[in-house]
Amino acid sequence: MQVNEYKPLIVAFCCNWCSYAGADLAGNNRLNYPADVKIIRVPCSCRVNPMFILRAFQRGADGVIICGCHPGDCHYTSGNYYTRRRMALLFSMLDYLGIERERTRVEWVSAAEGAKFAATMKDFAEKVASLGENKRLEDLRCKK
Amino acid sequence: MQEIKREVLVNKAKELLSDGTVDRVLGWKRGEFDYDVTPGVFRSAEELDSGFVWGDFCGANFSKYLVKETAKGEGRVLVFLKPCDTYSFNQLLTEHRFDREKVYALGVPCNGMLDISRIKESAEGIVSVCEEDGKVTADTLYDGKKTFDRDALLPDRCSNCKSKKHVAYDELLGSDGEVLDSGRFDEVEKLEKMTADERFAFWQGELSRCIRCNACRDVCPACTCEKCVFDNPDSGVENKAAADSFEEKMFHIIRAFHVAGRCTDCGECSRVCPQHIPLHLLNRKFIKDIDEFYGEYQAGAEVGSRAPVVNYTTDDIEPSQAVERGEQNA
Amino acid sequence: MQRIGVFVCHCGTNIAGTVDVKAVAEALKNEPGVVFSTDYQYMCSQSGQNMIKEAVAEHRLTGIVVCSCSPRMHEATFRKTAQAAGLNPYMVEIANIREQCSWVHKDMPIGTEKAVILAKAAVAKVNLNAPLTPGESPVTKRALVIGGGIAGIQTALDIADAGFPVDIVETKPTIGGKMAQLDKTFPTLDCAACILTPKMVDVAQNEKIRIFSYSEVTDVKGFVGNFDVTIKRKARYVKEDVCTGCGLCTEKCPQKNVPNEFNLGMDNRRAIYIPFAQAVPKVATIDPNYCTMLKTGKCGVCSKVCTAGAIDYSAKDEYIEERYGAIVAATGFNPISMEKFDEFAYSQSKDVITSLELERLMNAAGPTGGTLLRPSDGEHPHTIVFVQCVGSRCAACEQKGKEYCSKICCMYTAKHAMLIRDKYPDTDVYVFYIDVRTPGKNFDEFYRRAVEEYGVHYIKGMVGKVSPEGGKLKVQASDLIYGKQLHIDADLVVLAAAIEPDKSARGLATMLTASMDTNDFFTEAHPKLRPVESPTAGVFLSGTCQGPKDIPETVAQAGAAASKVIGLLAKDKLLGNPCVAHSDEMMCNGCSTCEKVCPYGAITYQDKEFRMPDRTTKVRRIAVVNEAVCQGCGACTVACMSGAMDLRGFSSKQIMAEVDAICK
Amino acid sequence: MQNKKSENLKEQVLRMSGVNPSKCMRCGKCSGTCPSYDEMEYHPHQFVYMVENGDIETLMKSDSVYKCLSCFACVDRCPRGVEPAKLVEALRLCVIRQKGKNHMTADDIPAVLDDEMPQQALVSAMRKYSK
Amino acid sequence: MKFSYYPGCTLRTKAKELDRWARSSALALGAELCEVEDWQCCGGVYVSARDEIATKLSSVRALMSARDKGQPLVTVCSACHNVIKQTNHAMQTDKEFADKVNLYMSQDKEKREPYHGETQVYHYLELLRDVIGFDKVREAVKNPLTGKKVAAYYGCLLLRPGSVMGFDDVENPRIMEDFIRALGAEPVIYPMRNECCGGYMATEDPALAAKKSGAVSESAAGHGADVIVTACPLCKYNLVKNQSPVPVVYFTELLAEALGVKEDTHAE
Repeated sequence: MQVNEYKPLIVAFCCNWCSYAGADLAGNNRLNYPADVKIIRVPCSCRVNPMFILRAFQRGADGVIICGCHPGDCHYTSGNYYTRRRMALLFSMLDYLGIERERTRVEWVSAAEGAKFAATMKDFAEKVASLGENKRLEDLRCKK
Repeated sequence: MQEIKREVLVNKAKELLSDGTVDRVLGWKRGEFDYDVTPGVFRSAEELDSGFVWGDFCGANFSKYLVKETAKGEGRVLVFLKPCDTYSFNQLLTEHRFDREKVYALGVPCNGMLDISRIKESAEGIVSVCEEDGKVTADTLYDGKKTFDRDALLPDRCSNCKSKKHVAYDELLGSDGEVLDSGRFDEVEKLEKMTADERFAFWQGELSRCIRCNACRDVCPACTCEKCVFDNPDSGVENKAAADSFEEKMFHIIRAFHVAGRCTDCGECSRVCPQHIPLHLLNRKFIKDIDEFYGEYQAGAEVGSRAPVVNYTTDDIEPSQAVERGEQNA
Repeated sequence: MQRIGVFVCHCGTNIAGTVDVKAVAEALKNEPGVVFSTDYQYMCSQSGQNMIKEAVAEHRLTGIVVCSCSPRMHEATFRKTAQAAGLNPYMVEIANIREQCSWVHKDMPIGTEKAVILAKAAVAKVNLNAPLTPGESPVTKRALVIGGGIAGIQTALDIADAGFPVDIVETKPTIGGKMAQLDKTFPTLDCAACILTPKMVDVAQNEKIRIFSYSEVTDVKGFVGNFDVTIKRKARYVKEDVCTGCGLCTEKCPQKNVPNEFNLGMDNRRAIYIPFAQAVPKVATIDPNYCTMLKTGKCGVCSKVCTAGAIDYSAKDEYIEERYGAIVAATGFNPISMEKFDEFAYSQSKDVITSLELERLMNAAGPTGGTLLRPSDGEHPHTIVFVQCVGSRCAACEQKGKEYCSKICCMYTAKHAMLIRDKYPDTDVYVFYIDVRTPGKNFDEFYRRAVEEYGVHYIKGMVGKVSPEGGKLKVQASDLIYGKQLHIDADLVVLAAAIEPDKSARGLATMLTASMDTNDFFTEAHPKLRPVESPTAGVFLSGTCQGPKDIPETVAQAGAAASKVIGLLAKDKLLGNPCVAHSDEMMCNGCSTCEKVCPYGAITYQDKEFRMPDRTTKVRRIAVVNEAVCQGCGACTVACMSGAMDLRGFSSKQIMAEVDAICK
Repeated sequence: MQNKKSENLKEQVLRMSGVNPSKCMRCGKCSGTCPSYDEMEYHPHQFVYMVENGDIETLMKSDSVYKCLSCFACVDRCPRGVEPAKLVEALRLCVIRQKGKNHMTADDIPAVLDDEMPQQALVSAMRKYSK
Repeated sequence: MKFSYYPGCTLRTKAKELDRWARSSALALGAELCEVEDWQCCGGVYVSARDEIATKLSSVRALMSARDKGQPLVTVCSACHNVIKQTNHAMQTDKEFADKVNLYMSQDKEKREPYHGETQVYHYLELLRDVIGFDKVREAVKNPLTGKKVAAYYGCLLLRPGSVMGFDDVENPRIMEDFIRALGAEPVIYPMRNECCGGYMATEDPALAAKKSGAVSESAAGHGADVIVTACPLCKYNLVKNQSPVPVVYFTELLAEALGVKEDTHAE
């Protein structure tokens, strides 16, 4: 009998200066994390438009994580502060609409934190996997 | 019944037209029925006499019309602003959407506008609506005369009015009120206290009725973009016909996010929705979160203020805490 | 429609070991826009690059996707290749299938599947790429060096030598830093002052160098080529240009009991002071925490004795603003506090000292005039115990010390032991070590000399406890080779305290938007290939602020940082990053929201006349991005609700295409 | 088979103690600290090293396991967070938990007792030396 | 304010002075110590092995009954404090251990909520420092011990393991010295104050215990102490037994003397 193990699809937006470099460091140190995580490079976490996140969900992503420099360490001084506000509001809104809150996350990962990057992705992928497929955003307008 | 009489407004408008202060008047114009009032431009005393309306169905917020109207010519436009309209007026000024010099703003007090759909629920074929001593009487073709408590006919935005105070005007007719301590977040809180499943079911029920007529967007004083992303083929989220269901689902979230920190909570979106979706509950969620996370902020309270979404402090709440806080509410 | 070539790199077995590279190349052939797809052993090699160039010509490619290592490694390489092949360099995208795929996944099918998806995302992006041309910006030909120790001094001298003006900002009243406090230097035993002070004088006399001593950087704005820096000049209550440095005031000042920080508090100075004889600038400074005049308004002795009239009690902090093309961080180090290691009784006995304190005790200008005497009773110590690695190499879970090796302690301890045995042969010197680390030219020879010629007792083991009893320091330690616990009655115990970055570095890093590691050392742009550059363009690193190092290494790095600065300042114009924001004027509302989030002030507004379809004209306010100032973070693109603002190279459509490709 | 047994013993000691001996950097500070050093055949740093090498039985045969004062000075002073005292404790338990291997029994008490000795001493000793 | 109080077995027998003056002094300072009903001996030492469950149940019972009363738990004896504090920490941090303990506890006749380390454990000295405050103690002193040179002997149990006990800086503690100052006496700082007295080695190897305790008392005497204070009956025993050159008393005796509660009882 074939068991089709459910694999979540996770989109990770990583800022070029800290988190993308942190992901590279995880690679340099050969720190494993699930292959379900696919990284998209952005110059700064503040480049991430809520539309990108919703788009990812709509196209079948099960989780979206945004990684940026630690607050105070943004390469552009303040970009991640805006990310923090925008995402706090957006995630709170998604929660308000009844979307599972574990599907979205913001994590601050510096260029030196390869281990944190790998651990974060592992943890996030596990949490998202435990939720199963993302149906709610898909179904929000389709009452069955 | 409104505190101030139609004649006062008409006379003031005539006076300003005749002394050349303004060359046109943006006001409420008579439609087919008593309750059918639309925004209109009046250029003469005659037009005012015949078409100008002031009463319980003059809910329309004219701020947004100023964007287009002021661009039409050099002369000044007279505009009537109810207290809640003045917030939108200021917000649009903050965003440089029209030239303040081209506007003469008359503040008018407001006792709350009626929601005709509440009368229509129990009365068909309304011919006329009149009011006396807090009672509203509708004369109908099929159900005869029907009488209602005025308070019961107020939409949520009026029963939970956030302010009777005008924050912008050149001249004030009648008396000014105060910023009120309204229970406008009660509904939001009720939703927050539900389980995630209940919230999902609630919003699925509401949003599935949306027919994407765009009325909410078209009336919204914060939606004044030269070109809306939903109309822009290059935006990636454009849609006319729902070939792809994405835009349909995301339209309201994105719209609410786009107006977050700019929405004055005027309630026009819910007023015009033909499907009666409580869209203001989306906007109010953002307003409530902004107030709680970053300190109280009222868009449009003053010109030039910096909205919390385009601001920050170094010790802001983390997104994970923002949703956890929701948990405590539940 | 683009004509895209896909090039999949094996990177030896680095990628090919976990990713079926041929399958990836094959899978990409059918992607929209792809007209050519291949794989190769080492794409970054000369022949790999030639392969790309040939493919561009043969298949008339308009875009290139390289599936290889991180773009942080070779994006620049492949952009140059594209340019050489006649393409716009920005028509290249990298799919990172090494660091973010083959190296983190073990299973070949899984790795291959992910690599294909990453490659498809890159193809989707290239399909929407447009040729970009970087803008230009001018370079302010002046450098700022923050920190006036040997690192800062050497960097400034080298930059000035190339003809560029340099400013040094130093928080202390004099430049010189830690090296000025050292007695001798290993492994040659030169006198530190003898080799440092001539350099200090060179700095003072160099017309290209300005010294802002007793000053701090309080704000940095701008970017490479044009940093706008605010420098706070703390009130020193002495007019720098008037004071002759005669030192009379420092002898007459009645406030005599001020701990002398130059001698690490082991003796006292006056409230008005010159830190040491060779200070540069040689100017007195009033310590406002101790000056009776400043505190109570009664005294004024220094003013009375100053014939030059340099004293100014009413001085205030001053702020100056200056523009620089490049900034060098040279903020240095400090020994860590011994507070959490009181098993060594540092707080309980004056005779337990740190190695830096020992330097002062052995220095002719130190509190004892160069004779090694016990701080407690001024007696000559006969038994001296050195404890290595105090606070270095500690596990993070202990939350006491530092995880790293402080690098310099083994050598300076050998130096101390040797000098003591040389000068006082009647002294027994014990060194408790975990490992003796001597990688460096003539280092191990030096250490061996200490053992073999000078008879220093090196004991493999660690001190467990130091107990001050009866005027002695009872040292309990293990000798792991002998297999004994030792009890030594010592007269002096010297702790090799770990070193840590200066506390000011953290705040400075934030101002410079330069990144730091978990220990607050500045991070380099590449640990091997760009060791003196910060990842932030125009910010360079000199000395121990980047990591523990000794004097020769510091000087070498200082010179390297200077050469990088010179390379930058030699340019008249800088090519900017073309991935900057731009606003579509047809869609812009002129609402000023984007301006509010721009950290660089790169957005301005103008009223522009538009011709309407009905031939009328309409004036609208629109945003204009100064492309030379924009750094391309993208904050404005999300703040803009109309979508008028977009980012070149990372446009909304491009990112959404990547999202779509990944989520397909 | 011998190897299997010592591997099991090592596994057991590590699990009971919660100590990871591979964190040790061989500085010897534990042995520099230990107040019972001179009484011990094997010293704290050797406990760590020998456990890491799986030489458990040698340690179990040694009287050293009874000499530790449980003063925890080695635990607090170890720069690497290794906690040698917990290893010694685990080894002692491995010994006394065997049948008939109590190091001290009630019969031993009268011989060591004096009038002033507090209960605490006896209770502690019994807990440390018997099951 | 009321506190649950765990005296421990030695305080009922050989160390009555430690207990008695603790209670009466606390009362004088406005803290009521309510003895935990049916407390059982803590076992004297904490066995650090993670699979050692049964020997820690008595501590958990005391912690539970304080929790059920909603009171912090106060200890005086160093050994009891060490065992109870370490047990509490294990209940907080080692889930597997806590689950096993709670499984055992569910067999008790009296049914109680599972325990996860909710109780705040204070040593009597911590109570003085953190709850009552040494300033209050200083105000309450009637007979300041002026001129008396007092050497605080911490031993191991109050301090270590430092990360669990959180009592004070392990290598350079000051709580007892601050206590001594509050009583008007002069603390003597000496290096052996946090070294082991030999502890239970008094039974196994009395010679070793003699060596260790001798080093402590000599160090204190060498630094000019008139008297040594301790919180541990076993420390006191070892020091006295091995010919301490200076007298050894419990810190509560000194406290009672300074507060004047000793005279009051004599007067009775």
